[in-house]
Amino acid sequence: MKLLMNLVYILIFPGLLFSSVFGLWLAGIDRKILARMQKRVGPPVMQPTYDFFKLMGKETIIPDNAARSTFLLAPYIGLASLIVTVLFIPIAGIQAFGGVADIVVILYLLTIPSLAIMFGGSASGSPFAGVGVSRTMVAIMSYELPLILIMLAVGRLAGRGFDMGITFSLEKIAQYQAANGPNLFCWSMIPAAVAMLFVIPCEVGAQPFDVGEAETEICEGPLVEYSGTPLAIFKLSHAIKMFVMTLLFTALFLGGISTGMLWLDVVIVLGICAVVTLVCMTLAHAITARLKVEQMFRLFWTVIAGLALLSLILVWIGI
Amino acid sequence: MIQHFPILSIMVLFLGAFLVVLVGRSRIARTAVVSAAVLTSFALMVALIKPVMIDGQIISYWMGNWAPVSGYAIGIGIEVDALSLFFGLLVSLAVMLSGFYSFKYITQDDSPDLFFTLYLMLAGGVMGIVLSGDLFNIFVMLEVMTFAAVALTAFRSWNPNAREAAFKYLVVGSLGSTFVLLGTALVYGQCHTLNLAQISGLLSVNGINPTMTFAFALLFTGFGVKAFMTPFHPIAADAHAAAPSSVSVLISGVFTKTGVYGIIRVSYFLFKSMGMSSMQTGLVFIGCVSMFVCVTMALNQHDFKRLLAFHSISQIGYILTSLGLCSAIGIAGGLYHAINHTLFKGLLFLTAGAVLYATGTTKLEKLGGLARRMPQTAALFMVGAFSISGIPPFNGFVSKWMIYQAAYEKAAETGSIGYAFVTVIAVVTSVLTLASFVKVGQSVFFGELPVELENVKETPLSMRIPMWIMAALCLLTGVLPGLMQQYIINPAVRATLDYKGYIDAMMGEGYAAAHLADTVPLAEAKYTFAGAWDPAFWLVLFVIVLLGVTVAMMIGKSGRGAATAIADDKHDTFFGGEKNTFSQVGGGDLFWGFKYNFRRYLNVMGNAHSGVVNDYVTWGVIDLALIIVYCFIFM
Amino acid sequence: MSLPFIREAMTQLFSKPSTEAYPAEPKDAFPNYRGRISFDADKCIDCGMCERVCAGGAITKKVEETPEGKRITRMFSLDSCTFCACCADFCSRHAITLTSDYHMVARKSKDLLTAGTYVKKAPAKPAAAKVITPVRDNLKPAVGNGIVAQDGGQ
Amino acid sequence: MIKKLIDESMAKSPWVFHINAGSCNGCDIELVAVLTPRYDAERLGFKLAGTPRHADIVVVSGPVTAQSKDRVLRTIAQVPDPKVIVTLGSCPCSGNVFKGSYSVVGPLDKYVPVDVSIAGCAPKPEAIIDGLALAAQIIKEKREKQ
Repeated sequence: MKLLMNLVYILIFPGLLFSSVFGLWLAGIDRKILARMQKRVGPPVMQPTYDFFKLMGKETIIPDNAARSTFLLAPYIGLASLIVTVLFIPIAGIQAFGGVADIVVILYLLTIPSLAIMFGGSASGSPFAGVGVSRTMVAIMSYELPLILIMLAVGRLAGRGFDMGITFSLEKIAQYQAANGPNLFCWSMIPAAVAMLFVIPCEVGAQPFDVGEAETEICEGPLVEYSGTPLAIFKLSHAIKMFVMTLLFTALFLGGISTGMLWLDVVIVLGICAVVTLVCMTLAHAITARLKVEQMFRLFWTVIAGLALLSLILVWIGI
Repeated sequence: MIQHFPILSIMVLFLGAFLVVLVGRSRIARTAVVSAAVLTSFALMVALIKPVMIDGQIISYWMGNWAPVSGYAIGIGIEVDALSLFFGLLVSLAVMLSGFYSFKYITQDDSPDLFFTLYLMLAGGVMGIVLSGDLFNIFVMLEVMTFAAVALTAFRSWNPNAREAAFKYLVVGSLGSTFVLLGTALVYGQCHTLNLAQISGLLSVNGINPTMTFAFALLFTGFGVKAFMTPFHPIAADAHAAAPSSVSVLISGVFTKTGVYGIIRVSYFLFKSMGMSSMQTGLVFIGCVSMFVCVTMALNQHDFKRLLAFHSISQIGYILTSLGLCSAIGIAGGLYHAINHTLFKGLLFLTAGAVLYATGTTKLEKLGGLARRMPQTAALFMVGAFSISGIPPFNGFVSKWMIYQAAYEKAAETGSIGYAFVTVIAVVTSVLTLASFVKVGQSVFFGELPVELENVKETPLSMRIPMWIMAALCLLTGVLPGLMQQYIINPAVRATLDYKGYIDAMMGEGYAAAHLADTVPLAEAKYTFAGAWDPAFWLVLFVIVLLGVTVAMMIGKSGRGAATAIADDKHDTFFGGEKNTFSQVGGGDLFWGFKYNFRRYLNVMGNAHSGVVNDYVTWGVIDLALIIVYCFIFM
Repeated sequence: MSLPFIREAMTQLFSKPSTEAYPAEPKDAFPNYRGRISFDADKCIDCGMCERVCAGGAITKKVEETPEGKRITRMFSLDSCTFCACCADFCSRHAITLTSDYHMVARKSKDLLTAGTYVKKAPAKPAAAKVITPVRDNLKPAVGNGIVAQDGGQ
Repeated sequence: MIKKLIDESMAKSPWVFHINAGSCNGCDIELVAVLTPRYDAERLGFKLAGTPRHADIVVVSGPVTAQSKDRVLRTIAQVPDPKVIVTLGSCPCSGNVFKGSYSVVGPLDKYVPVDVSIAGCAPKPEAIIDGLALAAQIIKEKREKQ
């Protein structure tokens, strides 16, 4: 029975099917609202789904310079680890794979999709992909420092609540927020939330920080040699990563909202995810241009890490 | 009968060394002798697991049966408790696998029989350090190990770098050995004995007087040199780059562990100084500095093996940090990381050796696209790269997870935010490690194949078998942490923390009780590890990947079938429309954003690693002076 | 720090997009847009000015002899026309006009060809074929056939 | 069922890759104008792709000059099937006013089967939208033929 529940979790609800459908829908909303902000009609909300199925129908060309097996296998490993990450984040109480230390697991599971893109790109043997790999790696390096600071701050806040020092488990964080209000509203966590809003587009690779896959400069970076199904899987994992990161934001800062029915909670959480996407990714995409690589790195390691550090210190002092 | 196993496992290796000199000319005889010696040593260690680890029995063996007379230990004692056996297993495993690897690897060089003599001397020395219960015996084995390693570093004497690296290693290595010798002399003057158990008993009775603080500083720094702590790490980089790869496996995988073993024995068991929080912060500080400095240096390297060398020191920084935390989970994390490090670092050095064997160079600029000619070596490299950067299915992840949790629990427990920064530095270092292995992956195995490497062949089978064994072990220790801890890590942690059994086994019953009545154990020996890692979890990942691949194959049509079809435009790399001329992005021109922001820091560090041996020695002496002053202030 | 364009983005989000729903409602070009060429065949007198003046060499002529005169087909291949309307200006008979139809999308190249054919009858020959004696051999002053004016004989 | 869904979505998300074979940039800025808010081709699913590997529709503008010929042909060869080639403006169809010059090597359909040609010396954005919509339909036909 437990295995059956796990399979349902994996394949249906928070797992493969639901997160791809909702991820693609979220990407559609993102592109539509972005267009509306530029006073144009914009594509139908189903557009990313059409893109996905169109790419499935295209021919997959494997260039001669490519290391064949890594080139073909990379997208699936990226997708698999993204799905596993979704299982770790509690959506309104439903958590497929709880554990004592979810945050560290999520931190590392989030690097695998970008690692899959990088190894896939470098396996394709194209010079554009080489530059794309280097830039994607600098993007990972830049958002990792603020992300760990934010997670330590939230872990410390929730841990102090349960007087066990710290906690890395998202379940406890959700219980803490259910007990005394979402984290976002206690003001020592405001800087961490703002820092997280910057980390999300950088991790997903959305416009202001998509130095890795800049289609104008280095022709889609690591994805330059991909076509057909592997490219479809990469675009799908890009959409799901949007969903995962916003879900992580809600779990860390807006968790513990529990109305009566379970499905109402789920709808509320998904609504919050959509709003967070609009705020941090679509708005940022509409009003700013792409940063240079070292500007982005300096911005993240000074301003954003400073914000997260501020909230860590505040939590540590006990506010 | 089993108390003869430890001394046998050391003697077999030395015996093998001498036999190889006699019979080494013919290849078959040499291979037989070496594999026999190495296999028996490993088998003896495995045979000891049952009694020592599971039943908790501690084996003590007096050389020449000179048992202690009226409470004073005269003879040399060989003592094996869970901690020594843990390191013994680690050492003999690495020696065995690296030995099998070097049978074929060394045929490219001249006089392989001399190589194996030195190799077995080195292996015997290392086993001696780990198993002996006598302080001076540890020093003797230390000397045997260092000189064998220096000779092996200079094995390829036609290469000027090798000679220079060996000279530097000799100078700084003997500097460390003199520190250990001075410390031993002082301890002997104070306690009139060289047996570890008795010293620990006497020290805890008469307390720590200034000479003992001085002795502690000397011993600590001496073993620090062997573990290539921060100020001593440049020599390791030169030694690894120049030594044959199977020896670099031993230098990075095994020597550094003897240094760590020495530090554990000295600070936890002999002087019991880890109880004081000042000592803990000192070790954690050294660990963090060496962690961050070496990883940023590694990002700048242009040579595959030098990069790996800097990484092995940064991983040692991880181990030292977690040992410095002095909590049960900290020590467990450190020891777990030690065994993981030996496995994945060994694997990475063997892949570097395979690349050197196949192409003749390890310069990152000259290599590229090797994955198409050497697919298995590329796969092995990726297993190693994923494990060292802590990617979940592999073993690096579990031990790093334990270290983060230990650091952050320590922060919460002591309430000082400093330890929270330790976790942050550890995570940032792990990302920088990932970055440098993406750099190596891109510039050596992926990207475009230069024309001169066109007819590179896959590494021979006899070299690939040990690599596959190590890769399998990397995965196993990553997926089954519960098993690993229960049988190997926890006994070692218990042995580190309450050592009364060790003293009783050595000096007879009741000795420990009489001497150690007042000391409180440093930390309780049980800990709740953060959620066992249930293997059902990997069923999840495997099902999804399988599902994804089948769906894709069903719908998508895959492109070119045979890889050997004629190169036409369709399958040429997109080069902006041009014919794809050779343009490999790799080596120095990666991570421009990071290097630009850190340029001042990297320039300073670049100049500091000047390569001049007197700079390194001055650093070493300054570092010793600092540690002595630190110990006198806080001890 | 000033967030650039955030006000415009917000206001535009809630205002009507300025996209023209082109495929739905047709949109005709502005008044004298130089679009597809229309050729009124019977006005053409085959003077050839348009061919000579066309920069892109888009105008070609095909002539076939027929009993009642030359059947001339003048072809305007739009895919090599720059729509500069010089042919329309130089055509003395205003046979060529450029309409404002800009939907010039074709799957096969022959769709982009505007052609017009007409028969150019030879000019009406005078009633009787009169033999004109060459002036050279009858040196009499030519009087009376209406050619020499009153002042003849200077 | 999935096969029908894929055929259906072939026409709904055609990605465009633009090659400039020596054009005077009149047609290039018209093509980019199609993506501006006023004409907004994205509502029909069009998106400029960065590399030929991601493209379905290849839009070629400019008379194929000698220098650019083999580069254009190589890039077109690198586009995965089912692909559609669209000539934008009169130049690629016939060489327009540059016909006969020493450096123009003639219309595109001498080398590559052209599916849709949009005439106009700088065709109107609406005409380009028509052409691209027609090209999207052709992709669907090619996909069904496979």
